Amino acid sequence: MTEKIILKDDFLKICSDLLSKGDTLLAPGQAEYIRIKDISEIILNTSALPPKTSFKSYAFPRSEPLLYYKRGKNDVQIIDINVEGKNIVVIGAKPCDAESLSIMNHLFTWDYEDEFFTARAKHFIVIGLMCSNFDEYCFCTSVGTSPVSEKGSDLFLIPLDENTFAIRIVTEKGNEFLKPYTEFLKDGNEQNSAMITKKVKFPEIAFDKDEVYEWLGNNFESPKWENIGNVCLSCAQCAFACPVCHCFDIVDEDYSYSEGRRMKNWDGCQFGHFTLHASGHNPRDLQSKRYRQRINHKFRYYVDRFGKILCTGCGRCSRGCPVSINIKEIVSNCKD
Amino acid sequence: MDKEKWEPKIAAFVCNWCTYTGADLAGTSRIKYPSNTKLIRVMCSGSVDPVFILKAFERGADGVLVSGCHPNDCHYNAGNFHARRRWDFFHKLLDFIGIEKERLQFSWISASEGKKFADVISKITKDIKSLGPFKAYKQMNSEFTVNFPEYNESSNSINKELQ
Amino acid sequence: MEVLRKYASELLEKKAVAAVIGYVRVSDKRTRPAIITNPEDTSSLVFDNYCLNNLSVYLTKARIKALCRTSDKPMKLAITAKPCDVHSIVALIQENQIHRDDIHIISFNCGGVVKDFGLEFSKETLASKCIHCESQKPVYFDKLFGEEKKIPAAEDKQLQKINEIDSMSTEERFEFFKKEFDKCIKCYACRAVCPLCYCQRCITDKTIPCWIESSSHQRGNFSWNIVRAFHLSARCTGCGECERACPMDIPLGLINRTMAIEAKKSFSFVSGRSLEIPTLVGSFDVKDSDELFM
Amino acid sequence: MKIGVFICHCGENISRTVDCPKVAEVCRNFPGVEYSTNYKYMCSDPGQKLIKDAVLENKLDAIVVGSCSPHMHERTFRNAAISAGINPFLVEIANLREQCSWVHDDVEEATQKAIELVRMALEKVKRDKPLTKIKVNVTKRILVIGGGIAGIQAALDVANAGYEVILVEKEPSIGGHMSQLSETFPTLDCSQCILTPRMVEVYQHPKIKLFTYSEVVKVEGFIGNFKATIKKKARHIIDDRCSGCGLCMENCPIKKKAYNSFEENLAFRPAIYTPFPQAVPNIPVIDETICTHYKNGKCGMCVKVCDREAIDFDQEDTMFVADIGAIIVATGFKLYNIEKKSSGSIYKGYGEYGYGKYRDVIDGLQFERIASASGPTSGEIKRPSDGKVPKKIVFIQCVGSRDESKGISYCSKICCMYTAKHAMLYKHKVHDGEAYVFYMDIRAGGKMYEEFVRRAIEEDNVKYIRGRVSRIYEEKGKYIVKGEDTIAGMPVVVDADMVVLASAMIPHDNAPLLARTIGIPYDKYGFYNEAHPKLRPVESTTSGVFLAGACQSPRDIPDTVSMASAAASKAIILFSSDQLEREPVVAKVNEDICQGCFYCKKVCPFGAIEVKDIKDINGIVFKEVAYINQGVCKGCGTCTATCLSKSIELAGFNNEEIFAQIAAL
Repeated sequence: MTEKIILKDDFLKICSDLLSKGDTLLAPGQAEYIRIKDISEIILNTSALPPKTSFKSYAFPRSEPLLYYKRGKNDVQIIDINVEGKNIVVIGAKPCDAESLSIMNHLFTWDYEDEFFTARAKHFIVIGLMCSNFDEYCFCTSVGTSPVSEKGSDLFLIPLDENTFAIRIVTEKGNEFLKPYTEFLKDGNEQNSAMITKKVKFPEIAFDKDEVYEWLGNNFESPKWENIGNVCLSCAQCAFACPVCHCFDIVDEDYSYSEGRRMKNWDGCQFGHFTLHASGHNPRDLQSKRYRQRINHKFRYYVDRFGKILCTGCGRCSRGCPVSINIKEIVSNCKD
Repeated sequence: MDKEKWEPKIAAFVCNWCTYTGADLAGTSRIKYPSNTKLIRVMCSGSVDPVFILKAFERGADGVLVSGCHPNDCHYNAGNFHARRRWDFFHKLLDFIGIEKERLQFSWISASEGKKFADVISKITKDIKSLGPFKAYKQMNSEFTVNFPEYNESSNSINKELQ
Repeated sequence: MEVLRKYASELLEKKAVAAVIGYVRVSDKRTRPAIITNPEDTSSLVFDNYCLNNLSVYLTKARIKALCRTSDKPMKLAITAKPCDVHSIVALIQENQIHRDDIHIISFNCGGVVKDFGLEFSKETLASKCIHCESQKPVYFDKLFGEEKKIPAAEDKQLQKINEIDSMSTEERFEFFKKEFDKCIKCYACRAVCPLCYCQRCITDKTIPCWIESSSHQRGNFSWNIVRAFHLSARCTGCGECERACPMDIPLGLINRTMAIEAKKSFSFVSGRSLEIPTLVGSFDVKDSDELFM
Repeated sequence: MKIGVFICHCGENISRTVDCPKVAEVCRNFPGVEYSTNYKYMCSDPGQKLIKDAVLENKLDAIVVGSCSPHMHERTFRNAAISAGINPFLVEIANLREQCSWVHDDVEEATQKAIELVRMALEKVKRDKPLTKIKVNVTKRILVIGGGIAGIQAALDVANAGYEVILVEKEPSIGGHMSQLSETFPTLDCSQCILTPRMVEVYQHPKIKLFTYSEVVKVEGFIGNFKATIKKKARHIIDDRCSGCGLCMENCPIKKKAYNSFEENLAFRPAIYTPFPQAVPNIPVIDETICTHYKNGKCGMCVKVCDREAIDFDQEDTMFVADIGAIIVATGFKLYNIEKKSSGSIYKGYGEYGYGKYRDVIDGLQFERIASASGPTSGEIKRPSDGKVPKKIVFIQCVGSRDESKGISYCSKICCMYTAKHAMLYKHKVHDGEAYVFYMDIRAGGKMYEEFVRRAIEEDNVKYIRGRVSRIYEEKGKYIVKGEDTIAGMPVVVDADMVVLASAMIPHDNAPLLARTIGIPYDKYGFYNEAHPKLRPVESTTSGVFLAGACQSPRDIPDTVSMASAAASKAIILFSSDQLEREPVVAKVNEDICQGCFYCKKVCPFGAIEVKDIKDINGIVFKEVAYINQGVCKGCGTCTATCLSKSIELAGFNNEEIFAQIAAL
């Protein structure tokens, strides 16, 4: 890992160059990662809380067509869709969002490669930005990441003062990305930025993820699930806001008597119909079972399968929950 | 779209007992009217769901007519009264959301009003023609138009969004 | 507060009710709904300006209804409800989702609530439903707590916005709502928190035929939001939970309120105000306006 | 699915503007179309054979016919489908004649529209489900509510056709208003004389079970399968012991505590009484409200004189439940209560006429009793106040009727005739008397009706004055009637000895209650609504419930009797087969997803929707859902559009089919 130093103005010059090249630039806004049209929209603010949604929708859109079809007299004509990835640069990704694509990547490649995701994901350049603020919902430290974690970022920014950033080159992709702009870079010293990162206040570790893993394995039938299930309204807002939730539903949409298309849409495991079988049987018929599934999936099953926790600790699900369910509190309670 | 050549597409949901029969009477009386409107027969104007109308817009209709028996003449006594309340709200809602009022029209046409049927169809056709194509919905629909058999890459809006 | 806790605990101890649906404090400016079955747990019950959830949404949940049947004798459910929440309860009773005899309404003289969690209660942060609240006293209750309070007067920004939209041209209105609906991610949080969206299978979950496209593209978003608003018109009691729950901040309250204004204007009807007045949906008057019809 | 498309030229009617061969050709290439052809006359025998052969040869599953309106030939093509072995509901008609060729000129345009219409029909037929006609068993027993002339006539007609009848009358005797009348217009024959034999016939008919002093309190079920609960009020007389000797009435010490309502309150009756001597059945009832026994347990005079021990003071109301197949409602009318001015009522009353204040200002029915030979004056015209013979009498028509300011906008239809009759009867009995009639119009439509009125005016010298009366007041024993003669254009004042008001006919107070019990609609006055004002005048909109007489609207006796017979014949038609067959276009609930909000129940115009309990394994109700009674549903589909969770589908017009048509627009 090498560290360089870049002036903020120079960094913005890079951004405006990218814009002129036609790349898509994303930066955190109030509610979501907004697509930058003008570099003045880029505010590299370390103290902002994560926006309400992450940038996962740019790799895994909330709705996308998989194919088009047309019914003929005796046949069905199909047109495939080739996703042509174009560069997407995320500027100032929160550390808790930066890792999201790499976590989701496991799911989308483990047996069948979902080219709709991968074609886009591989064109992502994630420029992370250190985070200096947290609220009662943040718990990145509990899931193995932190406000200064470079995980998932290709480049990572740490503000040294108002006008200068230390820029850490985390991946080869990041290195390649910076190559045309070496003129703006000065050599940096890791110790300088480490001085800054050390001062950053971390959210307290709320739970031990390994203990939680153990407990979940032994407490499938715990009455705790029922207590949460009674209060939860099954709205799945949590899943839609989550940077790593990746469930989707495939539906065919007709748009005339003979033509239509197959859509891949976001889905959420908290919906009552998520697991409804064609037979009418629903193995997760109660909200308690669905909530149990959500926690188990994030903190046990995904770990079993891919070795990673399916959670970045961003706290969005709790911040937006209409009935104030706090996942941090619930997972912390996953102990005897 | 060539405005000269453009012809509106209008869907009419009509009740079996009054308006459909009225339309038949217009035919029997050989009263001419524009051919843009196609009728979908339902049993009662009370059975027309607002979603039918949204669907018609989604499927490219430029205008929709809902027509039933006059108040007090409903074959089922009260179906049209319930319909009337429903449309009052739905029309107001669509208007608030910004859909031109003339896109969705209502009428009472009895089985003996062949002339009125032809007049209403002529009027709605004229109204819709003067409004032009239903751009608001057509725009939303444009992302669905794929040219078969040649596939047109640019029609994939999500791709467009990303590019 | 103490009287509420004592009362709730007595109800549970006497086995007069199977559960108390109430609010418990989570943090300084945040409460959480709780379904309390154990008398000891009533000590955490609260009621104040931060109790902004409409708890009547829980009354239709099968799980919670089932609580009442756990013992031999069917028991009642107690619910703490703000006067505006009582309106939702009235609507639910009228729509046969609950029976008046099956619930025990613990209500309060209300002084308004904040619009969202985490905000300090003040004139500026007052929920928009409270700004134009005309019923600080519940229309029905079994127990009433608290003294009459005054809701701080504040500007009715929602109404101003409605008037502003009304004065726009059709195209401008369409553009406005297109922009708003575009944000919709179809998470259906608006549906989940709505006490009157109690269908076990929502129209949008029906695929044969497909009523509303479940994709969250423009068209699907339009359909969903129009149909949601239509299904609630003349039924919505204006609790504003949908707008609060929406993670994308779509101003659903604007549409709901417009339809409520329409119901009042055309039919002098306000939903959920009285058990005696028949619901607007499902009834008609031969004298209804014929204005729309050619 | 293999579909056949058949395009009809209808001679030249369609082919003149629609290029039929082209339509058939284009349609051949639509998905699902196996066979497509065109022919000159599809509805002709060869045309139908063509369809049948094509179906058999190509093994078609469904057909679309592009022809005239489905209202013309849908049945024809459905029958053709049946003969070819296809379910008749897998036939769709594209209306190419009335809604295409006849209304458009341009061939290209019409052809294009025709193709689109066929395409829509094709998309629908693909989603059509085979349906079978619904069969409902019929209980061949009828309930007739009301024992006036309408109910009597209907009961006798149905009974004479061989079916069982249950006749329910709320009064102690059948006979209704007709039994109160003295003579009837326009023949002036004695009302009692023509009615009494009918009443006796009812009583003695082996097929008629008579419930007097009884009320229908509950009706459940649907056409062919109603269940009615009848409350038989306690008479305190054991029916089968009473011989009708009348000794009890003669000996009852209470003579003047209650008016006889049969005599329109012009006479008194004892506590144990029959309404009139010819009552059927001739069994008295005891009026608990005035009988001394119920006050202090004493008296018992009737028990002492009754040698058949028929008196039973402890008798209680009894309930009967009967299975019936049809109902005839013949509950009749009452007269507008002129004196009352209750604020809640739509009827505003006529305080200015002094009815109720002046004893000699009476209504039409009271005059009938005064004129009746069996009435309180034995047929002599005497004033109720002092028994003097009135020398000057004023009749006022349209008291209540046609007067919206008093609450009624309709014409009561019979008043012109009965006023003429009253005036005539008066003149016949008081030869030197003067009779004045204030009228608005004379409405004497009917056989011999106009002649009857002319006779009153011309032969009997009744003075008809066109105009309204503004006020009546008493002065020196005379009633001063202030009115206006609109023809002469001047005010008129008559100092009458007696005034008879022809008050309007209105429904009974509890008519709406009974309507709700049975489940039939009524208008704002309480008159029951017919299914169609012209074509189905004796049917209510509820299948299996028929209407007869003045409960539907004001009627005279001949109209009432013909309506009763018509209703009876409708019931007999219903009973002529063991099972009812009806079109399967009915709504059905998906109980899995029905949320039980019952908006459907609220909007159903026919009361076809019931509450059904869904129980768990332990028999505990955990859900209420809507259930649609297929016998009652008429298939309007209002419920389907009202249902928020879309749990109701209308067979034959289900949502999938409609969406498919929209998609093919």
